[in-house]
Amino acid sequence: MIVLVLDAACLALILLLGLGLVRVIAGPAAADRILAIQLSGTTTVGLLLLLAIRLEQPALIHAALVFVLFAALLALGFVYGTERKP
Amino acid sequence: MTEALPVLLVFVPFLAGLGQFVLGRAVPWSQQFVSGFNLLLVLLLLRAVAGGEPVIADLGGWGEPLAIHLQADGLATLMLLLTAVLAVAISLYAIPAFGGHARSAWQFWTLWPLLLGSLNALFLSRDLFNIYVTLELVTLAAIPLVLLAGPRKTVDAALRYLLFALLGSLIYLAGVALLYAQAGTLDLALLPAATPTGSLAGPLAAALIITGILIKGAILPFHIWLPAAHGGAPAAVSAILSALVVKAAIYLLLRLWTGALEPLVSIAAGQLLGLLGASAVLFGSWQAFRQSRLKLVVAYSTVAQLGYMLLFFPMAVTAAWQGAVYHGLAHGVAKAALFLAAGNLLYYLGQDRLEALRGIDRPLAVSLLAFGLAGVSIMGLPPSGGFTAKWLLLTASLQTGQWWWTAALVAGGLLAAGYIFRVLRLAFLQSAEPAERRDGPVPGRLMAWTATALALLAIGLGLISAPLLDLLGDIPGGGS
Amino acid sequence: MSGIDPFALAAAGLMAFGLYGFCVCRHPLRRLLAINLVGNGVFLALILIARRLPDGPDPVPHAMVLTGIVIAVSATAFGLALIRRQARPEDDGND
Amino acid sequence: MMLLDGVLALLLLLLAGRCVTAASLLQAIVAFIVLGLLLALSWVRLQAPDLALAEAAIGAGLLGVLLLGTWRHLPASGIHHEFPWPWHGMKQAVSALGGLALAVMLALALHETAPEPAAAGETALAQLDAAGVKQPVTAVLLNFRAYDTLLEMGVLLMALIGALIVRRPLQDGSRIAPATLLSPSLARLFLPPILLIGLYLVWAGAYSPGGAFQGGAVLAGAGVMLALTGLLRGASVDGLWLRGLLALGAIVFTTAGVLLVPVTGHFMAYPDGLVTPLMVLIEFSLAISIALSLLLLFTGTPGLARSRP
Amino acid sequence: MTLASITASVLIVVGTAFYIAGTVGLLRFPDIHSRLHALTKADNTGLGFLALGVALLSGSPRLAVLIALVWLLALIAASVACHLIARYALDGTDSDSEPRA
Repeated sequence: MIVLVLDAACLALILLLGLGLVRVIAGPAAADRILAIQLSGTTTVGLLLLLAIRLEQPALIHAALVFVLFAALLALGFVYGTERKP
Repeated sequence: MTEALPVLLVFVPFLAGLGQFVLGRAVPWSQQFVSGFNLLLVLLLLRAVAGGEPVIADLGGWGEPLAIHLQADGLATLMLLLTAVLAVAISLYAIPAFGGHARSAWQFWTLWPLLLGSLNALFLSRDLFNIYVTLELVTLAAIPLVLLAGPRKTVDAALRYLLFALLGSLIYLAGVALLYAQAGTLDLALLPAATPTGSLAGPLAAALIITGILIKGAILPFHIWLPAAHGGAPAAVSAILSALVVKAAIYLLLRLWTGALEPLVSIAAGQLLGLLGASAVLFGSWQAFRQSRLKLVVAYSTVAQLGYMLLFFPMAVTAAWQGAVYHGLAHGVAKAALFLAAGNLLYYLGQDRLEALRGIDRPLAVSLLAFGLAGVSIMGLPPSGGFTAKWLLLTASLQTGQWWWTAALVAGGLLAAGYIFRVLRLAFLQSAEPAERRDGPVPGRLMAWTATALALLAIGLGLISAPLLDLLGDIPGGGS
Repeated sequence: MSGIDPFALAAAGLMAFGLYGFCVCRHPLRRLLAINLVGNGVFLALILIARRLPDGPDPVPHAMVLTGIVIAVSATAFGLALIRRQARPEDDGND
Repeated sequence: MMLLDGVLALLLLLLAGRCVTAASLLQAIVAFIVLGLLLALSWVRLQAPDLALAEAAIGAGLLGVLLLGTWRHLPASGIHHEFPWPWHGMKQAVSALGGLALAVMLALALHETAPEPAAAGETALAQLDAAGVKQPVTAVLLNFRAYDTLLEMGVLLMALIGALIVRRPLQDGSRIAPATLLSPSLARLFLPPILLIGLYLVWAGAYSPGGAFQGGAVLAGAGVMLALTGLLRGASVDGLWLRGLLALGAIVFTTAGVLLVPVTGHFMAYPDGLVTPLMVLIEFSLAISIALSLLLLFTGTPGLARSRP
Repeated sequence: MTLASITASVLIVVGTAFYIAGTVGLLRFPDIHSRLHALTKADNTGLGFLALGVALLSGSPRLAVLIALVWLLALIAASVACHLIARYALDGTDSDSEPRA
């Protein structure tokens, strides 16, 4: 039963990731794309947590942690990367 | 004790480069010790290998099929010898050429020993994945060296070189992956026995590996990155790149074809490679003939000369094997001499347009002599090393009845004579204007004589071929 | 026809898309991305191959991929530095 | 779970196609970054948590930041319109057909089952007890096939030297910070956990997924964050200590490999009693070199300096 | 079925529902600011519920602490990212054109 719930949740999240790609592709603004990256990042973190339990691999929680840290970095890098030059 | 030799050949230059890096300023004389010591090690290795048994080092001591082994057999030792001899000459040449003060000097004296160690590592490797790493190592040492000619001028060439080299090595890696899936080991010595035939993955893996190496080796359809990179680099670097770095890729092709990939390759594939080689000879020579810049002439000549080595694959008999390898040696020495000599002309003229060469025979007689002598070997005239190599290839084509390769050999030689004499003719023509309009410095004795010494060696290779060919031995596996 | 691994398709597809991009695209940054696609495809293939051991995944391809990732990233970073330099040819760096 | 794999693979292909055919460069880069996320999930599904960690830190994280940073430096005039679809021309069509053929062959080849399990991998698992670490991948990287790892450090170092040769004069490093109000405090908040996680990953590599690469990349991420928020800036001067640390990994690795030959009889072999502490020592020195190299590849400067925002 | 696992299931389902809301918001909302706020709220809450459920299932305090840390850092990261993107979008002329020379 719990396995079923976990599987279903994983599947739902990966489908959501796919849906989020619409914003990655459609934009229209650069900010939309980076927003979509953020959502993908959070969804991935959620998926990693679920999979950590489902596959009994606690190390995936570390991966989730690393993802969270680098998601913030990407946002920073994006703003730095797209800011107009002085 | 001989087991230590291959390891030292990798570690000594590597540590020297690291030390140079940490030190933060150029110490040209230390590299002279390193290249001298490197030559000494190779000579010791030569003595050890001469008995016929390869020298093998097991890194980490975990044994087959897991650990990485270094192995020096006849072929590898000859390439190491070529590298070591050229390293001594080029290190000497680079003292006046790079000096010791600028930051670029530090970068050169850091990268050059690292490249030397990487080349040694590549020649010694007996492991498919380790070869991938050494290929990348060689590439990433070579490209920054190209940039030392001045980033502004060379960045386009360097970028193109990098893109092609990366793609080539990843395609190679794809082949390695498929082969590992089939054979379960990466050890070159175990692969032929472990590789099952009759599957799709095997030949596909071989095709990917060969394609990747061809890209790295700038063989005809993939040659487009070479001329700009080799022509744009500083002369000492061009010599290293043309004589050793691309040759390393062809060396791998020879080694894998007769070893690890032997159960997977076919006659048709050999003919195809021979066709590529012959087209490279004709196309490269023709392009070299048409160039208007001296270093581009020499760079396109490399495209052509690499093609000769590919003529081994369709014939695959001992004469072809020895001819191809000997061509690698002869071309390596001669091409290094050509690039160093060209570098001297460039140093004096401040530019390398062929037109500017008119009437420079007086101040640059020694360098022009070097250019001419090296040219003799490139053209394949007796008694040079180039002649010996082409003679062996010719013999092979007659032995196997594949006479059509003879046409490529002859045409390539004629075209080579064309582009070499074109340069020399211009240089010895008296110009209408007096020569003093050029204010460039005359290259020093060291620069002139290292080039000449290499050119003489290129000629001499024709006279001392017997012991070297003995060391190389017959084609592995007795031919197909 | 049953049971072709979706990841095998993905690995093959990534390599093919990468090669296609390398041939078709002209901007060096795109070509660099294309090369990284090829790399990712190769890495995926290696990891698929690693699953063929009975007790636990084969660590050798895993180590190969880790090495490959670091090499790919270093080379890509170098390539990006070259691209930046190419985009601004006017000022000369340290010579 | 099969369904999950299918969707994952489909999305990977979608994004790869997008990456190649997107109209603008930024879209291609964004697609590539998201591809990195999905790839990390794929590694999880393929029982490769080590790679998931590496991908999170290097593939999706650092590389993404680097790509976006480069994109910013490209002049608009330098970007011509691409014609990336197969029907845009002869070259495109031929490439597409070639790619398709290759994909089919590769997929078939990957589908073929291997005759027997890989001998090298089996040996690695069987000899794990003697390797000094419990994690098989770390054992292969640092012990069984340590030579590859050593050479790889050379690749990293030379990529850095190359990047520094082409760097432009310092304007780059000095104005790296976008001078946001929030950023410095953010960096201070994030720094301790990042450093902690990085160090933990390095240390944990001995017995669980992680290791010098993952940890080093996370540590580099900490540096990049400092650089982006203006607490750290690139400097045109490099010190002896910095160069020493950059080469530290390779030097420690080589020295250990050479000095212990009299004891073990093989290069890069480690004696039984010392193997675990040596592994830890090598792992930490590698991580330091990796972190610094990646950070300098990001700042594009030979040195680093602290700065007050 | 223990009480813990039932609770965890419910939490995970609720979390997933929030994720769905966030994604739909990202797709449906008309402008960048409403997307931004809908998104960050929804996915933070979603991740929170999910994390809680997963922590319950993990059955080890050490992992639970780690999971809590993930959520905490995600909260901070999301707020920062949200701030940065909003500021960026506010800056005006946010087109998807290639970078300005």
